[in-house]
Amino acid sequence: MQVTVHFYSYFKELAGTPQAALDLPPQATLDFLRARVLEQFPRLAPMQKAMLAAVGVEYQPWSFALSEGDEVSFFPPVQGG
Amino acid sequence: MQVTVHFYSYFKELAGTPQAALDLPPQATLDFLRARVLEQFPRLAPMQKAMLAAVGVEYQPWSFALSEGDEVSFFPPVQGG
Amino acid sequence: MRRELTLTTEPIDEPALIAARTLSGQAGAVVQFVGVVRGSELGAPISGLDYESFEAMARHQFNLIFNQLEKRWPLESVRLVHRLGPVRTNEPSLWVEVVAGHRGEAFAACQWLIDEMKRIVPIWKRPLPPKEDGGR
Amino acid sequence: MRRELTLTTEPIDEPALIAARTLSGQAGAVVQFVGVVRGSELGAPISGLDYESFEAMARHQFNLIFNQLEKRWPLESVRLVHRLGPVRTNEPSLWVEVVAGHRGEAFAACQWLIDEMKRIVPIWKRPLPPKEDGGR
Repeated sequence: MQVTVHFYSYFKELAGTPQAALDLPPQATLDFLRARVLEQFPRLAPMQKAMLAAVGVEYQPWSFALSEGDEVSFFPPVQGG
Repeated sequence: MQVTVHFYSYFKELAGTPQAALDLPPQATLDFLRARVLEQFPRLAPMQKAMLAAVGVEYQPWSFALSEGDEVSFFPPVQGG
Repeated sequence: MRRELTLTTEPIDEPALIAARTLSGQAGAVVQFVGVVRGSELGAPISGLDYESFEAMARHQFNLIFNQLEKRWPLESVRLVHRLGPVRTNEPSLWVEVVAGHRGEAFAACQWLIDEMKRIVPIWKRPLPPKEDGGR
Repeated sequence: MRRELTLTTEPIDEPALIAARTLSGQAGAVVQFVGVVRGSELGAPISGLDYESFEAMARHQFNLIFNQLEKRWPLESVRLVHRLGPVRTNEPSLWVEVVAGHRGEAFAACQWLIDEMKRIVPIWKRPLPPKEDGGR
């Protein structure tokens, strides 16, 4: 299945792109996707501990099972205000 | 010695006057003055428990020793805001 | 800490107060509190409140509070306006602004200031009866 | 609870926001917070901050926060404006207003709202370098 990954804030520069499409096995988890993303965009690897993930507009735990067409966002800690 | 007493808020109506001059023995305390005031303005008596007192612009304890010419204010609990 | 105290029978002009605000480069947090006269007091409808103060003492007590604020928190400025005389329902009777580097101290100082004011500043209020005729 | 959320690249117009305020007869407390861009970030001088958001998610997360506010405190209204894009030092980046019957709940709700925003709303900022030429 295919999912779209979006990067925000300095994750965008580290990844070198605001978004990417990735092919995953069916039922892959967010955790699995993150491993793939860190492989494909190794400059993000040092940020792994401070990485937040959302599917659509909701935060999801790393165990979350993805579906075909999901829009996944990865970003650093938020800093509004 | 003589002191001037001022009343604020509904103490003014209960006393029937915004101020009064009282003759006191030298060194009389605020406590002594309060007793005199309650005698002279008996409608204030029920308010005794909720009575605040200031000499000039400072709160003072009931044990405070008054001086000739002091301006003393009696008033109910404050309610700014 | 800059301080500004106004006791006035004029309506509180919030936009003018905001326009007069000055901030240093270290200012990061502005907390404002506006106390508004409610339409009822102890369950009974009212048309407003009539504020009375022992003004010289009120100014002195506010200054004692400001001195404490300055000692307790690193604040850039405090401005306070309290209205006196009749204030109608829905109009502000109190306007307070605290400016600080960070929000924690600005919120704490603003709340403490109002609590202290209600404890020691000689201002009193009386309910104004509801307008029977519906007139303005 | 009335709610109003604005994410905008335009300057925050405080007087206009205040002019648009509506209060019921039960409203007694208005707490406003203005977050202002400081002149330095981590000790280094800056000329401002550039705010970026994942806007659809930011709106959704703000609404989740507003839902919580409504459950936790009896509030009359919440209005929030967050600026996006470049914001210069001394300009407001955040404006929040909470209206309630009494000040305790208005202060508590306003502080909780800001803490939650900083925890879950996807907005980020980057320092803008100081102007070398002293130009405006």
